[in-house]
Amino acid sequence: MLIGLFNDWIVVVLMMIGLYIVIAHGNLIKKLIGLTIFQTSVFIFYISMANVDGGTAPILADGINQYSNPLPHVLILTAIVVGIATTALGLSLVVRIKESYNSIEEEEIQQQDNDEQLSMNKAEENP
Amino acid sequence: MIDIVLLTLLVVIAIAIIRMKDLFAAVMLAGIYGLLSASFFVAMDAVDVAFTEAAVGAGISTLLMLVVITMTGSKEKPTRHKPFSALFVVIITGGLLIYGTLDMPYFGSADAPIHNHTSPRYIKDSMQEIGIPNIVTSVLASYRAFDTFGEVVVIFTAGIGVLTLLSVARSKENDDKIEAINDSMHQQHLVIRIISKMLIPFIFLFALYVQFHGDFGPGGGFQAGVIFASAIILYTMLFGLSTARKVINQTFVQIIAALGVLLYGSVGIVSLMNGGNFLDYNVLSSNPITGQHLGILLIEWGVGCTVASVMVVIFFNFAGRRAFQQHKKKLQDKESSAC
Amino acid sequence: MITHLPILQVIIPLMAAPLCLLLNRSRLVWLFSLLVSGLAFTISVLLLQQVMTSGVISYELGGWQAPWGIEYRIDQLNAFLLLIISGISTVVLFAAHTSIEKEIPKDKHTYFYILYLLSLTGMLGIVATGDAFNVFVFLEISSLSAYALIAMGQKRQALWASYQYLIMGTIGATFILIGIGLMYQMTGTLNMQDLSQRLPEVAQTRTVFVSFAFVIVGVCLKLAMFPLHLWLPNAYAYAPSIVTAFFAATATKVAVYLLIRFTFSVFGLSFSFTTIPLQTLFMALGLIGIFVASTTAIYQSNVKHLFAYSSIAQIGYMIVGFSVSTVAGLTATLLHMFNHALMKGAIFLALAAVIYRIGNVELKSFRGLGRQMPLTMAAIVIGGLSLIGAPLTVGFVSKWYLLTALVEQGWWPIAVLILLGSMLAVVYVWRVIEVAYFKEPLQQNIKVKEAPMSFLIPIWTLVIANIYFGIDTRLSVQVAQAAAQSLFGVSP
Amino acid sequence: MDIVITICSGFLLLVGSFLCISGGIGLLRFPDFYTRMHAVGVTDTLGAGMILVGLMILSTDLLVFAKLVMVLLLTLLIGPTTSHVLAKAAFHNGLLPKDSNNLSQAKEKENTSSIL
Repeated sequence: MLIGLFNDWIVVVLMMIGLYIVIAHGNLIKKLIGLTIFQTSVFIFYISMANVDGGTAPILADGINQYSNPLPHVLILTAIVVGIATTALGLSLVVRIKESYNSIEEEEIQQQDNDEQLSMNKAEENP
Repeated sequence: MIDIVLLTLLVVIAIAIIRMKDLFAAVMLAGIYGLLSASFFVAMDAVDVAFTEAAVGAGISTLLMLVVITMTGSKEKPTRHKPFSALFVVIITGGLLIYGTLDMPYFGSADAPIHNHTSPRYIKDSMQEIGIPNIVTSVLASYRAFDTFGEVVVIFTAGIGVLTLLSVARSKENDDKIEAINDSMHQQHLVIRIISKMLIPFIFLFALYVQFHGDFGPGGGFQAGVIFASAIILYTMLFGLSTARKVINQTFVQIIAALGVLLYGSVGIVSLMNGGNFLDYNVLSSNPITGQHLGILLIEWGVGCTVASVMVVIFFNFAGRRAFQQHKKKLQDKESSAC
Repeated sequence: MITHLPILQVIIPLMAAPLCLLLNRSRLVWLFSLLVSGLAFTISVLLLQQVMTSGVISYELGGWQAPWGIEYRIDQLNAFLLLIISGISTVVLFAAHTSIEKEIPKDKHTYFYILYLLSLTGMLGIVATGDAFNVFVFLEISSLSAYALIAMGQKRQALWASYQYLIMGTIGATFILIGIGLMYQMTGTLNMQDLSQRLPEVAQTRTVFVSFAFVIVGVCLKLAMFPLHLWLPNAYAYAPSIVTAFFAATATKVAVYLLIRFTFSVFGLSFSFTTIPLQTLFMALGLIGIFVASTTAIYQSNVKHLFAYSSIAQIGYMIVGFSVSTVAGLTATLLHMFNHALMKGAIFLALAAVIYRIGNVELKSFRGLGRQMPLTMAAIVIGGLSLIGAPLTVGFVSKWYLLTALVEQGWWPIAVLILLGSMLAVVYVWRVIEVAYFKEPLQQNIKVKEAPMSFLIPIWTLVIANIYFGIDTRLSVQVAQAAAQSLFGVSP
Repeated sequence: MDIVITICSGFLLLVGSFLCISGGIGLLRFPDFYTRMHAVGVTDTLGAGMILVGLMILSTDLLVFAKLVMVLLLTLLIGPTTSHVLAKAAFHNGLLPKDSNNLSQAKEKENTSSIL
């Protein structure tokens, strides 16, 4: 069991490191890095389940009859593209946030929003 | 054995990323993470995926992050609150996943359900049904062509999204100024400019090779598109955005992106017209195998067009925003000094 | 062409999106998108008709047989959802041209329509497909376009809300991806129909349990179910008004659909509700969601925020109906999806009209609007009554069905709680009405005129639908009931 | 004949691997950025080159051979260029070699290097 599932366990650890970075870090770019790691680890998980002992790459050739499962490869090709699309969009949001808040730290942005809200409420109380 | 070594290295890198306060280093490590996972994919026989991950995870995404860091600054501030809640969520999720792995088929075992239900048909019959040796391409471009269509649309969406967020109206004057800075940098970049000029044609050639060789070996429209775009991006980085925009009109690139999606869809529409289902290539020609070949060729071409042009558009807009910010800052500095 | 309707439903808006980029003239693109959306609506009507008369439609993409290729599978539930989405999209789009003129810079108009169409495509694709991985792909199309659309809002908070949504949404989607991966590993298939046949064999394994947990958590993140709702209020409040109207009426419905599809069809009723205490958990979360969100709504000073929290509360009602897990309960949920789309569509469109005229939707600027914009405010009032569940509106119908379902099970206390939750809705709706009708108008609001026709027509279309389907419930109830029965495997 | 080929390629592969490893050790042990880069840049180009040549000798397929030649040419072109760019970027951003006590001397060097 140890050998059979060892890979999967490491992959779980990798996923969780990614997820941890996303949740625990306040820097917006760091969060996106964490997201990339999280997604990449899921890709690793998919690809390792496609593997067959003694198999080769799924490109048909004479004299080979054991191939890895091609379907997860296809799924992950799609997922990688989705991943880069998300990263690109997230990064462009970060650029705009930096322009308008002059910060890329979650706490500072939240603080600015709260301050704005407070000053608006105050203006409401004494018109 | 090699897979365990690679996985361990990945864990080391991931932990290093957590601890790294310098974003530049974190981004580079993330790039290395991408490259190492690509190596892992090779070890797992997933050559197509490895190719893509190397181009995307280690290439484009690192590049985009680096561009963004030049705009946002590269120091991460320490968070004040203690990350216990995050740790809690992560431990619960991870524990659940570990619990779930306990009943999973063992790594590499050939009698796991995934190797015995749908995939045997892909492996055994794809040669008769589609007629190309690369099974991944067969599945990607024919059996599950609609997923790939979705993928192209995702990348198109991202391109449009970046355009809405970052595009700035260009002014002639602005361009000229940037160009002036650009020329002054010429001497500094002399060596690398010459080398890149030599290389860029070969990169294009390689992209075309990957595009059309995807039926027989690893490769295909997506990888080719990324490589094609990377050549243009390299040119842009070395010769400046305004020069690159003179060579490649951005509106034109956007139209190519749209046309790529349309080409893919049109193949489907044509098969509807010919009496088949959507994306059924068999009806594209009198001989089903020829039809499959034709269909796959066309849609891969569509994928390549869209991916390459969207990547270029994304990079142009990031770089354009950067130039715009610098320009604005200069104007502000001038104003304040005038006061 | 009639056999190709399922794919045309998705492919027409999809292909239209890149075409918009080629047209690139604001007015032209708007007309074109409207036409496309209308066409999608027509197709969904035809599909619903076809499904109601001749049963499930299966469409094999690329001509490949189901577990190997991707299959589109339209049953009553899908057709119903397709109708809601494309219908609301068309109505909302009607007002888009006027609304975005004020809210979005001119050079971004084309991008707006492209993203809108892509978002529509994504939602239609999620609903129409019968393949688990294809769900993920289309989910990402709709999410990515949603992030970009929300970020188009005027205030800088829109960017921050969009970023938060992006993070949460991607985590959710990745969770779904993990869940699908585990499912695939245990069964070797991605087709939902095939999964539902092969999952029972391995239902006892821990892996399947975990895959279920991941899919559900992922979907609930997208659904903004309490306590995973934190991204929703800001995303709705700061998005351009048209986008809010569209998403509030459709996006959460798609997520509820996914929840129903995965629990009922893929994992199967006996697994979802017997093996796992999902019923109790969801019932509790749904009820807490109703109360917490409704109470928070009462204290909002921004009307868009207020109704965004109300949306979370309404999701609570759908979850409660869902977790009754009887035909009657599910019918109530489906009805409420339909009705909620009508009322929130009307309310948020009316708010878009208010923004068009006075520039913001702070509660204090509503003073006296009842006289200034009588038709718009009347729409908000009727929509609000519908939210509360007043008789003669659609809200009453779905609440009625929900209560009947609860009473049928003998769950009186929960029925009482639901009624109490509706009382909270009275409070927050009353706050808006009070300010609008019983306060002196602000100085700067005196010259405000009624909203233009391009707003009033879609708003009142939805309002009239609110009343019509509140009185003549035959159509909606019949379809919802048929869908619920087919999910339970009961023949009507 | 076969044995000669095997021995030759084995020898080349070994030397190549040794060079790569020594590059790695240099990266860890050398005192500052420039010497480290030197270790990696020089040994890697040669190390990778040796390995590639070793593989070329082994290859029986002409296509594989041609591909390896391409890879070799690219490494020979790109390796030195990247080292050059890296060193230049470091120097440009004010990173000085560890032993350069004389700042003015270094500045002078910068002026001359920008002409290169």
